[in-house]
Amino acid sequence: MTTYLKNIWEASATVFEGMAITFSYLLQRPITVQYPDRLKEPVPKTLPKNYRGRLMVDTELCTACALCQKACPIDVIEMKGARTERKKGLTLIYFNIYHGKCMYCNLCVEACPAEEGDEEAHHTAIYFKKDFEGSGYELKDLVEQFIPREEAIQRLKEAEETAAKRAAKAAAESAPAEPKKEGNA
Amino acid sequence: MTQFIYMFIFAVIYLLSIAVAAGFLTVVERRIAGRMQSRIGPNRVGPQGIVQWIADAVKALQKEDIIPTDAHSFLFKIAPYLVFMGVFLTLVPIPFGAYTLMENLDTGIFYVLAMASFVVIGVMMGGWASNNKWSLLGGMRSAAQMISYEVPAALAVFVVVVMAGTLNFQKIVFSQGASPVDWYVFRNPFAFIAFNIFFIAALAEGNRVPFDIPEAESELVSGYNTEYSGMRFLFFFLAEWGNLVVIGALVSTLFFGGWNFWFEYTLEFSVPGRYPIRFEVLGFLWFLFKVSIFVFIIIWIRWTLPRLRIDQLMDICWKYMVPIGLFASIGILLWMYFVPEKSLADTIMRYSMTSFGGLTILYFFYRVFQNLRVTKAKIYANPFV
Amino acid sequence: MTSATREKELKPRVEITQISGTEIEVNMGPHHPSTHGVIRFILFIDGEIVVRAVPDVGYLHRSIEKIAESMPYSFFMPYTDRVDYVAAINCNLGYALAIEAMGGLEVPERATWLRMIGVELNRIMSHLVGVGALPLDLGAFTPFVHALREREHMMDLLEILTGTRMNNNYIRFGGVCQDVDDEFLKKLEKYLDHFVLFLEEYDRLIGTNKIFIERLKNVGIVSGEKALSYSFSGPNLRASGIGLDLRKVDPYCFYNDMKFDVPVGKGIKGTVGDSFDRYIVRIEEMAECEKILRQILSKIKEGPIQSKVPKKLVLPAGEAYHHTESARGELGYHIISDGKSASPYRIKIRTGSFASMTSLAEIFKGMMVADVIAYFASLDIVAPEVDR
Amino acid sequence: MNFPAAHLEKLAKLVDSVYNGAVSSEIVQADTKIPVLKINSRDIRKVVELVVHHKDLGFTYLNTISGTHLAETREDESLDLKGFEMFYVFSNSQDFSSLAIKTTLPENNPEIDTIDDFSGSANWFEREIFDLLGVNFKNSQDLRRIMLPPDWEGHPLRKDFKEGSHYNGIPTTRSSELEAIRIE
Repeated sequence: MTTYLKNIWEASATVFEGMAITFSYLLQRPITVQYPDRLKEPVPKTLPKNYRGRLMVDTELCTACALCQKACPIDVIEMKGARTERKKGLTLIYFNIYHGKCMYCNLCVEACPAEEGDEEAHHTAIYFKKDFEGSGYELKDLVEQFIPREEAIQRLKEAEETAAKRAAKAAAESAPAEPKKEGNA
Repeated sequence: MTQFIYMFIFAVIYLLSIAVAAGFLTVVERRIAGRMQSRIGPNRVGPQGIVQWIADAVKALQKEDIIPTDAHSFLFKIAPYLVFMGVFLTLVPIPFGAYTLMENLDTGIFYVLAMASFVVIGVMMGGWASNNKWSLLGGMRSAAQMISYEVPAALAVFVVVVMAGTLNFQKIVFSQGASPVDWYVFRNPFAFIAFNIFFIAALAEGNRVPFDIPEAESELVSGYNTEYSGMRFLFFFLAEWGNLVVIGALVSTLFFGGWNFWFEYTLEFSVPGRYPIRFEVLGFLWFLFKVSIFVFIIIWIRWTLPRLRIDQLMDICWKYMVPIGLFASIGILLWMYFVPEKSLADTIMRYSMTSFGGLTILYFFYRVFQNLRVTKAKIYANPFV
Repeated sequence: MTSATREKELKPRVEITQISGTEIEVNMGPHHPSTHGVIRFILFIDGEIVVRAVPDVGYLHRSIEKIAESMPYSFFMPYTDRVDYVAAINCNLGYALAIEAMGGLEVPERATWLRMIGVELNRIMSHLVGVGALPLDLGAFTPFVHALREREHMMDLLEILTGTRMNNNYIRFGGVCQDVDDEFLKKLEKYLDHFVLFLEEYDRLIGTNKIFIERLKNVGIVSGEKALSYSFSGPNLRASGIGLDLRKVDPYCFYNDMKFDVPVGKGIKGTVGDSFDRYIVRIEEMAECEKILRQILSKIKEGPIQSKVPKKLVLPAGEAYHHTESARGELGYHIISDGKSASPYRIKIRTGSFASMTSLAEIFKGMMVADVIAYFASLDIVAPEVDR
Repeated sequence: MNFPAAHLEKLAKLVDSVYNGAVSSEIVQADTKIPVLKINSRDIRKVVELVVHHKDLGFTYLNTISGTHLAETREDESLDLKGFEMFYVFSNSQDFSSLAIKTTLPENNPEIDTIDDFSGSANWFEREIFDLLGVNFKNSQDLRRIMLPPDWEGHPLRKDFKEGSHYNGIPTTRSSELEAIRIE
C-alpha cells in the first residue's frame, strides 16, 4: 500500500517538476536564430580564424607545385601547371575544385608551401574561406574553376606552344651531339 | 424540412469551426513545442506563422490518395471518416453558452461516452485494412487502450453525475456556480480525484502523450495511420486535434463550471429573450478560455513526458485508475449522504480545496521561477550566448 | 562457458510457451525512426512480445578497411572520422596513437593536452547524443533538443579548436593540426560552468521522471559476466558493474596524471546492468569528463604542437594492436605494416558498437517491442561504427 | 596494459604442460607490448579453452578477431607466409591485460575451428572475417555474410579481390557527368 501511494506521489511529483522546467523555457528566448535573414551579422563574420568553409585558391599566389593535389586523399583538386612565357617558373593552366567531393580535412592547406600575409590575414595559396553556402542544382555547379574555362584553354594552348618551342630548342641543342654518339657506336 | 435545413447549416458551421480549430491548434502546438525546446517554430506563413495550417492543408490535399495494393479498400476508405465522426459527434451535446449548443440532450454524458467509441472502431479498421503489420499493431494497441480507459473515464463521470443528479450537460453547468468555489473540481476530494482520473483517461482516449502508444512514432513508425495520405490522412489529423478541443470542453464543462460566467443563472433567464446577449458572448469567451487552458496543458504534457509501455499503460488503468475511481465513486456517495450541500462542512471543504488548488498553482510558478533562475545562471556562464 | 550453460543463461525472460504461437514477422528498419541510422532487425513477434530477432547490419558498410590499404598512412586520418562521426576525434586519436607507437614518433606535450581537450569534448558530445536519443526513442522529444542545444555550443568550441564542427580530422601523426589561443581556454572554462548547470537541469527534466525510469529499469539486463562475454566495452560494460576504463587500466596521453572516477552501474533503480544504468553511467561520465577538462585547463602549457614527421611515412615491418577508450567503448586498431610501402598492409578497426550489437539477438528474446527500442537506444549505437 | 613478465612465463609453461607438446607455440612480444602466442591453427580451440577457462589466466574477454590475407604479391620477410593470418585478442577481465593469439591458415580453403562457444561476441567477429576474407569457421552456429548482401560474390579484403563491373544489374562504376567541363 505504501509503495502504491509512493508510486502515485513520485509520478505526479516528477511530472510536475518536468513540466515546470518546460514551462520555464516557454518564458525564455529561443536559442536558434532565423537563418539567413534575421541575423545581427552575417555568419561568416562570427566564425573562428581557421574555420574550414569552402576551398579557395589564390591563383596569383599559387606556384602550381601540385603538392595540394598530391596531398588530397580523394582527388578533389584537379590542377595542372606548365611552363609558358607568361612568367618564370610554372604557370597555372587550370585549377578545378570538386566541392561535392571535398571532406574539409585540411590536408591540402597544410601541404601548401606558398604563404602570404601577416599574422591577422595569413593565408596559403589554397585555403578555406569562411563562406559555407555552396549548394547547387547540378553536379557541375559544385565544380569551381578558378581559372575560367576559356582562359584555361588559352593557357593550355600557350603551354603547348612553349613546350613545342622548348622541345625544338632542346632538339637544336642536342642535335649536333647525337651524330657523334652514333659515330662512336 | 426547415428543421433539417437548419440542422444541416449548423452541422456545417460546427464542422468548419472544428476544422479551423484543429488546424489552428497544429500551429499553436508546434509553436509551443518550439519554444519549450528553445526553438522558434513555424513563423513564415502569415504573421508569426498563424496561417501555416492552411498551407499544410493545401499541401496535404494535393497529395495522391494512395491505397495499398492488398488493403481492404472499402474499410480502408471509410476508417478515417469514422474516426472523425467519433470526435465530431461528441461535440453535439456540449454547451458553449446558454443557447450555443447543438442539442440539449438529456442523455448527454451517456451519448458522449457512446460516441467516443466510434474512434476505436475507426482506428482498428484503419489499422487492419492497411495491410501493414505496424498499422495492425497500432490498431490493436489502440483498441486495447481505448476500451480499457473508458472504464475509469466512466467512473469519473459517475462522480459528476451523482453530484449533479443529471446526465444533461446544461444542467450540470447550471448546478455548478461561476466562482471556483462552486466548481465541482473543488467541491470535495472525491471530485478532485475524479477530475484527475477523467483528465488522464481522456488523454489516453485521445491518444496523446504519454499514452500515444497506438501511434508511437519511434516504435510503430506512425501506427494505424502509416499508410494513409492526402485527404484521408487529414481526417485522422483533424480527429486528433479536434479531440483536444473535445477533451478541453468536456473537462471544463464537467468540472470547471462550463460557460457559467461570474453570475448565477437564474430561472428568469430561462425564458427565451430574457437572457442578455452580452452574457452569452462573455460566457462563450469564458468557456473558450477554459478550453484553451486545458488544450495548452495537454500540449505541454506532450512535450514533456516520455511514452508508457503497453503493459504499464494497462497497469495504470486497471491497477491504479479503476480502483481509485471506484474509491472516488463510493466516497462521493457517502459524502453526498453525510454532508448535505451548503452545510458548514461542505463550505469548509470547498474553500480548503480551492485554496489547495490555488497553492499548488502558486507553488508551481515558484518552481518555474526557480528554474528560470538556473537558466539565467546558465546563460551567464555560456560564452556563446 | 560451454554451450549448454550459455543457453541456460540466455533463456528468455518471458516464457515463450505461454503465448499463442502465432508469429508475425515484422521488419524493423533499415528505415525506421528508432534504429539510429540504418540498422535492421527482423522481429518475429507474438502480439507485443518478440519471440526471435535477427539483427541485420551492413547497410552502411563502406569498406573503410579496404580503402586504407590503398593509401598512405596519413591519408587515412580523415577516414577515421567517418568510423564514428559522433566522436570523430576519439577515432583520430586511436589511429594516431597506434601509428606513433609503431613508428616511434614523438608527440610534443602541448599537442597531447590539445588532443585530450578534443577527445574529452567529443566524448561529452557523443554522450549527449546518447542520453538525448534515449528519451527521444521513448517518446519525449524535448530532452533530445535540449541535449542537442548543448552539443551545438560544444560544436562551436570544437569549431575554434579544430576549424570544423563535425568530422574534425584534428589529430596528425606527432601532433595536432592547429593551435589555440588563451581565449579559447577561457571560453572553455566558462562553458564548463554552464555545462554543470545544464546537467543538473537535464537530470531533473528527464532523469528523475517516473515514466522514464519505469520504461528503463529492469529492461535489457546485461549482467557483468554476460557483458564480458558479449565483449561490451565503454559505458555499456561499466553499466554492467565492471569498472574497466582503458584510460585507467592502460593509460595513454596524460590520463595517468588525471584524477577522475570511473562510474559504474549500481542498479539504483532496478538491477545492475539494466537500461537505466546505461543512461545514468553516461550522465555521470559526462560529469567526469568535465572534471578532466578542468584539470587539463589548469595544466596546459605553451609549446610546440607538432613534432618532426617524415613526409613519406614508412613504418617498420610488424604489427600492433592498440586500443583507446572511445565514447562507445574500446576502439582498437590492428595495423600491419610490411615495412616497405607507405600504405598499411591491413587495418582492422575494432569498435564498441559492433561488439554491443552482438548481444541483440539474445537479449531481444522475450522482450516487448517497446523494450526492444529502449534497450537498443540505451546501447547508444552508431551505425557507421558497426559497419565501417 | 603491460603484460607482467611472470604472467608470460606462466602462460608458456601452462600451454606446454597442459597439452604436453601437442600445441606448438611460440611467444613473441609485438610492437604495442601485447604478447603474441603463435600457435598451430588446429590447436586453436585447445589454447582458447586454456586461456579462457584456466583459473590462473581467465582471459574471458574477447577484444576482437582480426584476419589478414597475406598475398604473394608482397613477398617480405616479416610476413612470413602466404595465406591467412588470424589474430585473436583476449583480455583479462580483472586487470584488462591483453594477450594475442596468432595463427596462420593456408591460402586455398582456409579453415579454422570456431570459438563462438567461448564468447558471445565471437560469432559476429567470425562472421565478419568469413564475409570479408572468406575464412571458413568449422562448426559455427551461424555463419552468414554480415556486412555484404548474401548474393555478393567474392571476399573484398582479399588482396586479389577484383570488383565486378555489375552487381545485380547495377553498374559498380559510374560515368561522370563532369566530362563536359573537363579541360583536357
